[in-house]
Amino acid sequence: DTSEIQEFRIGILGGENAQDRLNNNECLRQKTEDLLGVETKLFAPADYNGVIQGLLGGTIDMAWLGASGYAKTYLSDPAAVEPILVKVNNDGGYGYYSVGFARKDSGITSLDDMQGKTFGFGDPNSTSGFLIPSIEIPEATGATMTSGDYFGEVKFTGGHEQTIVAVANGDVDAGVSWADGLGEWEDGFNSGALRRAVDAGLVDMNDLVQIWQSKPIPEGPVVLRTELPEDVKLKMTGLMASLKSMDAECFYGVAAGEAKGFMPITHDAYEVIIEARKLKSN
Amino acid sequence: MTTFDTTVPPTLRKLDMERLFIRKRALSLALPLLVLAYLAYVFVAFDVVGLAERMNPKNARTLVADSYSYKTHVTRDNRSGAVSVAVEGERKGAYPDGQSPEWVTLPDTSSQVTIIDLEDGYEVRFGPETITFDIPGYGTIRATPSRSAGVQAEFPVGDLPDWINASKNRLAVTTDAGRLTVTRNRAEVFRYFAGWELFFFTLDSPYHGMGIGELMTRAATGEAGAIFHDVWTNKMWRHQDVAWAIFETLLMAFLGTMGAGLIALPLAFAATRNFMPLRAVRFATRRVFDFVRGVDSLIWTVVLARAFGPGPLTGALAILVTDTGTFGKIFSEALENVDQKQIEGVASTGAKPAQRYRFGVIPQITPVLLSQLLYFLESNTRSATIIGAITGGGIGLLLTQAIITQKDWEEVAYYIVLIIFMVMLMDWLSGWLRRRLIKGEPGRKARRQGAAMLLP
Amino acid sequence: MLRIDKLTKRFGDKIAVDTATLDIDKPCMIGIIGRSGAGKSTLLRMINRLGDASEGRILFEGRDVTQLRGKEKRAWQSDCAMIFQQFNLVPRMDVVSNVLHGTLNRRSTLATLFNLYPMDDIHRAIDILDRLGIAEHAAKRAEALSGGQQQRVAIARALMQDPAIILADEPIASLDPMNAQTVMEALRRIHEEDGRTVIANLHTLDTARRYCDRVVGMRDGRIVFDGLPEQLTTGVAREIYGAGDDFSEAATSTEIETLNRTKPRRQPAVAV
Amino acid sequence: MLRIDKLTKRFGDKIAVDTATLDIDKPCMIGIIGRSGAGKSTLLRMINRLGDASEGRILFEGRDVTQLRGKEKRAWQSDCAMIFQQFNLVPRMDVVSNVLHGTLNRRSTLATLFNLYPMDDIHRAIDILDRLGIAEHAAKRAEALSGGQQQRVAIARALMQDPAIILADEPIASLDPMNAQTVMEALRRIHEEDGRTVIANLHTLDTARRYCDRVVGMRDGRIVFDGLPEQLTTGVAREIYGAGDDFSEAATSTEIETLNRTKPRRQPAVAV
Amino acid sequence: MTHATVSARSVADIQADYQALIQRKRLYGGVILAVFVAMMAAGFRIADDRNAGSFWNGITHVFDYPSEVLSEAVEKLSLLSAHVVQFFPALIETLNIAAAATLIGAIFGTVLSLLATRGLARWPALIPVFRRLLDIFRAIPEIVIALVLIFLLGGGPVPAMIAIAIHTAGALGKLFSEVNENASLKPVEGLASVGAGWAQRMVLGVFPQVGPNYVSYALLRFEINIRASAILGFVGAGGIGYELRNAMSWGQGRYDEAAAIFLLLFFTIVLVDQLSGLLRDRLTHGAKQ
Ligand SMILES: Nc1ncnc2c1ncn2[C@@H]1O[C@H](COP(=O)(O)OP(=O)(O)OP(=O)(O)O)[C@@H](O)[C@H]1O
Ligand SMILES: Nc1ncnc2c1ncn2[C@@H]1O[C@H](COP(=O)(O)OP(=O)(O)OP(=O)(O)O)[C@@H](O)[C@H]1O
Ligand SMILES: [Mg+2]
Ligand SMILES: [Mg+2]
Ligand SMILES: O=P([O-])([O-])[O-]
Repeated sequence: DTSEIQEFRIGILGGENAQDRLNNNECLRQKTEDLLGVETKLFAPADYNGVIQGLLGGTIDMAWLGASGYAKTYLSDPAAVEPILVKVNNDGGYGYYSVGFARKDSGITSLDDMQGKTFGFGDPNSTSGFLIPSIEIPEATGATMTSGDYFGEVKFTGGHEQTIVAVANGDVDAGVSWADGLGEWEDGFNSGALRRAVDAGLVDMNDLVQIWQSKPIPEGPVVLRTELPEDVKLKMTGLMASLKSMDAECFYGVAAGEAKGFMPITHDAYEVIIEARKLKSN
Repeated sequence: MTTFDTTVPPTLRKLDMERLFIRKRALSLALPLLVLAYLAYVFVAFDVVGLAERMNPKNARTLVADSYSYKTHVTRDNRSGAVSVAVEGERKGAYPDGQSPEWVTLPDTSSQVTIIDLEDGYEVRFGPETITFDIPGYGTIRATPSRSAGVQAEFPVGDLPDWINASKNRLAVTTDAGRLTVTRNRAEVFRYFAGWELFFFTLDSPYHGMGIGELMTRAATGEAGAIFHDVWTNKMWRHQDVAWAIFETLLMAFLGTMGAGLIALPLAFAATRNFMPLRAVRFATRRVFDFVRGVDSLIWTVVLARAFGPGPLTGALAILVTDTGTFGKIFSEALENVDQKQIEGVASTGAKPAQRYRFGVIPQITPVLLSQLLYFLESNTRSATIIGAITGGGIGLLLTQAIITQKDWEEVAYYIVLIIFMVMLMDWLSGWLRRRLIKGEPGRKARRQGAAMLLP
Repeated sequence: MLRIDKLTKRFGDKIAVDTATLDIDKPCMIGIIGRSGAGKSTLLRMINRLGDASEGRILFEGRDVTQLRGKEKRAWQSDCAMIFQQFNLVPRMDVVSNVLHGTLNRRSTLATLFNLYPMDDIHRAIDILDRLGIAEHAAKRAEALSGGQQQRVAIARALMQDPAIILADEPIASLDPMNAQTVMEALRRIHEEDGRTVIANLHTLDTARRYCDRVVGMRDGRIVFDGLPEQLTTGVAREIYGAGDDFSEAATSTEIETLNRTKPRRQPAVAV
Repeated sequence: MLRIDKLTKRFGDKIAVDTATLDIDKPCMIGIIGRSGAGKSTLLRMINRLGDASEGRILFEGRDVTQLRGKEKRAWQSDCAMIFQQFNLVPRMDVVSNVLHGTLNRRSTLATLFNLYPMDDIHRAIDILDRLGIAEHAAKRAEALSGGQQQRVAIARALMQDPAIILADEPIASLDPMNAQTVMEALRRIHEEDGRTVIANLHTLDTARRYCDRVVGMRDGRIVFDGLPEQLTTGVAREIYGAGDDFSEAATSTEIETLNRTKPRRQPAVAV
Repeated sequence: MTHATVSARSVADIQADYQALIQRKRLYGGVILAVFVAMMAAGFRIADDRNAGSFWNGITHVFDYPSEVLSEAVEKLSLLSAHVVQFFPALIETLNIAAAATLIGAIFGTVLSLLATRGLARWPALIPVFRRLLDIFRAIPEIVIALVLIFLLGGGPVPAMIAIAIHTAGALGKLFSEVNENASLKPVEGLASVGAGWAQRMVLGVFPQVGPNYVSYALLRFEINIRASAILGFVGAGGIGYELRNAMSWGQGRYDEAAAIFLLLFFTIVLVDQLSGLLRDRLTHGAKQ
């Protein structure tokens, strides 16, 4: 019974303007409140870690994590959360890509040109902004990501947006961010951080070139705190799964763009990412 | 002049002074040189030259221009041919279907062309196939997007000026009157206007575009609530959320500072030589103060976020923990400086220990206590802004997110102005309270000595 | 009434008061004289129990005061008021509150912590202030008063305690002659009108002679003289002060009459 | 040489100096007397251009000094040294540096900021200090000196300026009689030996009479007397000081002889 | 005891007046206390309510995070020294940011404070302007300037340095101008009388008086700025804060790094704090003599 919980707290990952995130998810909050009959709140911490800590500490009940973020939660406390759903794209897949890019006028066109240059990651807990490229790029270059080994310097810019600006400013010579891999380069793809930057007039894709692309990365799961009462979990799973059919506009906001909907997923889908993450720890 | 003669002859004395002055010169030259040398080292270590090269004047222009202006997007979806107009290109700033500002003429039954008048002779036309841009003094640019062939652009004869950026799939033209981007999928015009558009009412509000006079009349006739509601829930500027954010920031500062003061006061006694005879306790208390102070509120925020989750309480607790250390140190220093005479005077009447503290000690340290509390209240308003940016919430989170996502510089400007006002207001308030509460305060001199050295 | 019996006080090696013995059988006004470091303050502080005696006893009406602890010790302190050279008031509190501190021992701790004194006490405090001629300053902060006025506030606090004995440790040493006279006269009047015993440490011979019924001389911690003011000859004074033949009473005088004889000179401004 | 022409200074409503006119045609030593608030300091400060005149002119060798601005004003100040009652030295700096400040106007700003004074200047500073009998203190901090010595450092600084005029605003008011005499003698000697004009505000009649060639009396901002010391009768003094018949010169005297007649009294400790 | 200043008011009047006064005081005191308690209680409730976790649930878990970090750090104790060496350059960068910012801020603060002090100002009419300028410098949190500058200049130490320097100039400027106000004007006037220029009056007349206080405040500011510089690292300004955030953010698996960085930073702060405390003590002590 829901009488066990007094409120329901939804965490939203960083990356977009906090207020926009809250606005986009307001309809979900309303629906949850109606469904569960308890006060529902949205929390939008500044970075990925904020939401993850909330899930671990039991102060956040539901969130849509990235794959690496989920892996971190799982590794810290396997019993803390359970994945329930994943966003499925219009084409039926649930992947996206990490895309490496540089300024066109830098003359860099591929990773080969990056020797001795500065390379930028985003958030350490990002799958596309750090985890996957930090594994796949060494495979391509045959060297580690340690500063001075192949790249002159490797830094974290803090997030997808910061990476794009850092590349555009010449602060780093190349960086990685995420994209759905659909649509045109000059538009910054159909969705993703590059597209947002283009829409905001921050960068002109004519000035950038793609230098690398990862294999598909599994979209992160929507997770619920394990300790939630069963019926709350059921209700919330149902709500999220039927969100698109119930309210397409709300779904657009929650899923940050067009997609087919939220489909069930299990922990197994992320074993690879978890292994990858373990590899990156000391 | 009957001073006794000394045996030292003047020449010797002059030699002495010469030596003294050579030393003084060396000293007074050495210090500035040292500073200069250090700054030069830092200049090199921080690669200031490289930085100056990398500095992006375009960003500076964007930032400055954006902070006092907004842009209206006119967008054509090249696949469907649909044209939409939106302030800042955001959904919440979108003109309802079929409506547009007067400088945009939407296609209708008679013509298939969207005419965008950028004034001064600049004009963009979205035709059914081709997009044209008339630029006075340059000519007309024609661009035809197609899925197969990219964007085919024709320019007036001559070299391409640097404000045109054209490639196979994309054309971007930037002029003072406005900006045009054409890709295979979309054609988009940005036109800039000064001011913070939709600051009070969004387009969907019935009060949008109304003059002050009319608003006043309406407010007077019972619509004040509705008007306020429309401003308060403005989707574009979100005044309600901003007000809450400011309040949360102040709340963090207030709870944290006052809570720290309340906790630190009794603990401070345990850290003083004159009130705590046990050396070990004294030592331990002081180290605890040093520790919580040394860790800094920001790290406490991260640590406490696990237990308390994101939100203002976590921020307040982080401030509380750090400042307990700071206040503990300040208060214990103040306590060590108390005048023993007053305590003795009270004790000589047969007062009980609690009374001795109350009348012998507390009146002496209240000025230090209050003025430090109020100083920190102001400085913690600033800390709360930063803490909020990490997990807490409040105006700091709004600000950092707005900056990091680099979209709405006018919002950034708005938040910055609000923050500055908020801090200056707290500064003024704490100064006012200090003057009111600590009447006859012994003045700056006392504040400067001893404990008061820890001003933020 | 008050018997001090072989009272001794040591600070490490230093003997500040050395087997002092004194017997006071009826209320009187006693002046203790002696040069700086003679042990006068230490003696009074032991009587008030601000400092513990190393040896010896203080008996008040047969009860050994030196043995009191906690509540009883505080009750004794409230019975035996102390006035200090530097007034030892709480400067930031108003005059009446300072006087009311004299009742702290009798009133409930909690109430006093919140400054809640009975109205009767407040009225009595103002009556006492009036008696000392400073009622008009009742609402001022103590620090706003002149030295002489502050000392009278301290006396008022002492009177508020309604004590059997008033100890005064150089009550006029920080005061100018005019104020010194007012304060000494107040103490004398209190002794005469209320019949309280007053024991005052005094720096100067003539003050002691003028106001006291009995004079005690201390030197190096020992009581070397105990008698009537008239018995205090220049020879005796020389012995108390350990001075040579050049000793002149005027040097220790603060009496106005003495002073008026010399013309005050313009004080030079202090060089910065 | 120096002509002060209808010089007036207003502070708001208050007229501090009222159409003062004075003509000095040859180097001499002038004493200005008058009671407190008469406008003596204000007058000197206007001459040195530390304060601007409200009306009137100061002409030095035909040039209007009141109109000077910036560099020229500072050049004039360097030509017309000023000595203050409170010495106005930099207390934490050594004596020689203080004296060298007299050259600030002539030397480059940057050099002086880094203590780069020419060695010649340093030598000259010590010569001047020697002449004033305080060369032995050359390396001490100014604040470590006694008042009289500090004032002589101030005079040394003035001499270092090599000025045509020395203004002295109550140079001995902060000094004890012994030091006052030394300082006044130094000023007199400078006037006599170097032929510099010295204008000194003085508090006391006898000092003015004793050291000055000419005495100017001010009252309420106006110059009410201008004549030889001998003309300064008690009647005139009464008028200047606006005093009644009980006016006695001794009251303003700082001469040692006068003072020795009264015995200094022990100063009472300051009440805390 | 015939006192010359006995006023016409009777004791009864004085008692009545005082009674009224004390009642007013009790009322005010009670109201202020009640308001304060109410504000604290209401504030706590609102904060608790708007927080994700509640205070009473969280208080039992306060040590969860530290123990997680500690246990991993202890487990990988052998790596600690290597980490310390690895992150030492970042610490130096943080210290450099703080030191350079303090220096630059102090220089600007000094000039601004002189310009904003009555009696010393070069242009007395502009005093209010410089005072407001100081207020504004002080009011802008470092993070605001830093983030904007990171946008303009890219990440790295310089934006942080400039941001901290601006705030430092404001904060020190205000403190310095308070010191200046207490400085004696006599030496300044003395120098003015010899025809010294403004710079000479300030450097030779004012600095010797205010020097020790200035240095003392600047040292204090340096302590504060080390923290500020570490914090700005958190938002992308480089230095030890950047390393700490990355390690803490990654979480389990790199908590040993986080612990090492934390220790490095903590001991530096304590060390500088103690050293500057000693130095300041000596300075103010020396100044008193
Ligand atoms: N707390 C203390 N610790 C050590 N020695 C003390 C202490 N208090 C007093 N003494 C010493 O005891 C001796 C007597 O001091 P006491 O203050 O009683 O003298 P006094 O007669 O009151 O002198 P004064 O006129 O200076 O007040 C002095 O030598 C003093 O140095
Ligand atoms: N800065 C000022 N602002 C307002 N009034 C002033 C100022 N300086 C001086 N006065 C007034 O001008 C009058 C003359 O002052 P001045 O200092 O020149 O007198 P003085 O003869 O030097 O007196 P003293 O012997 O006290 O130094 C006095 O009434 C004084 O109050
Ligand atoms: Mg004593
Ligand atoms: Mg004067
Ligand atoms: O984890 P990401 O969503 O940033 O790839």
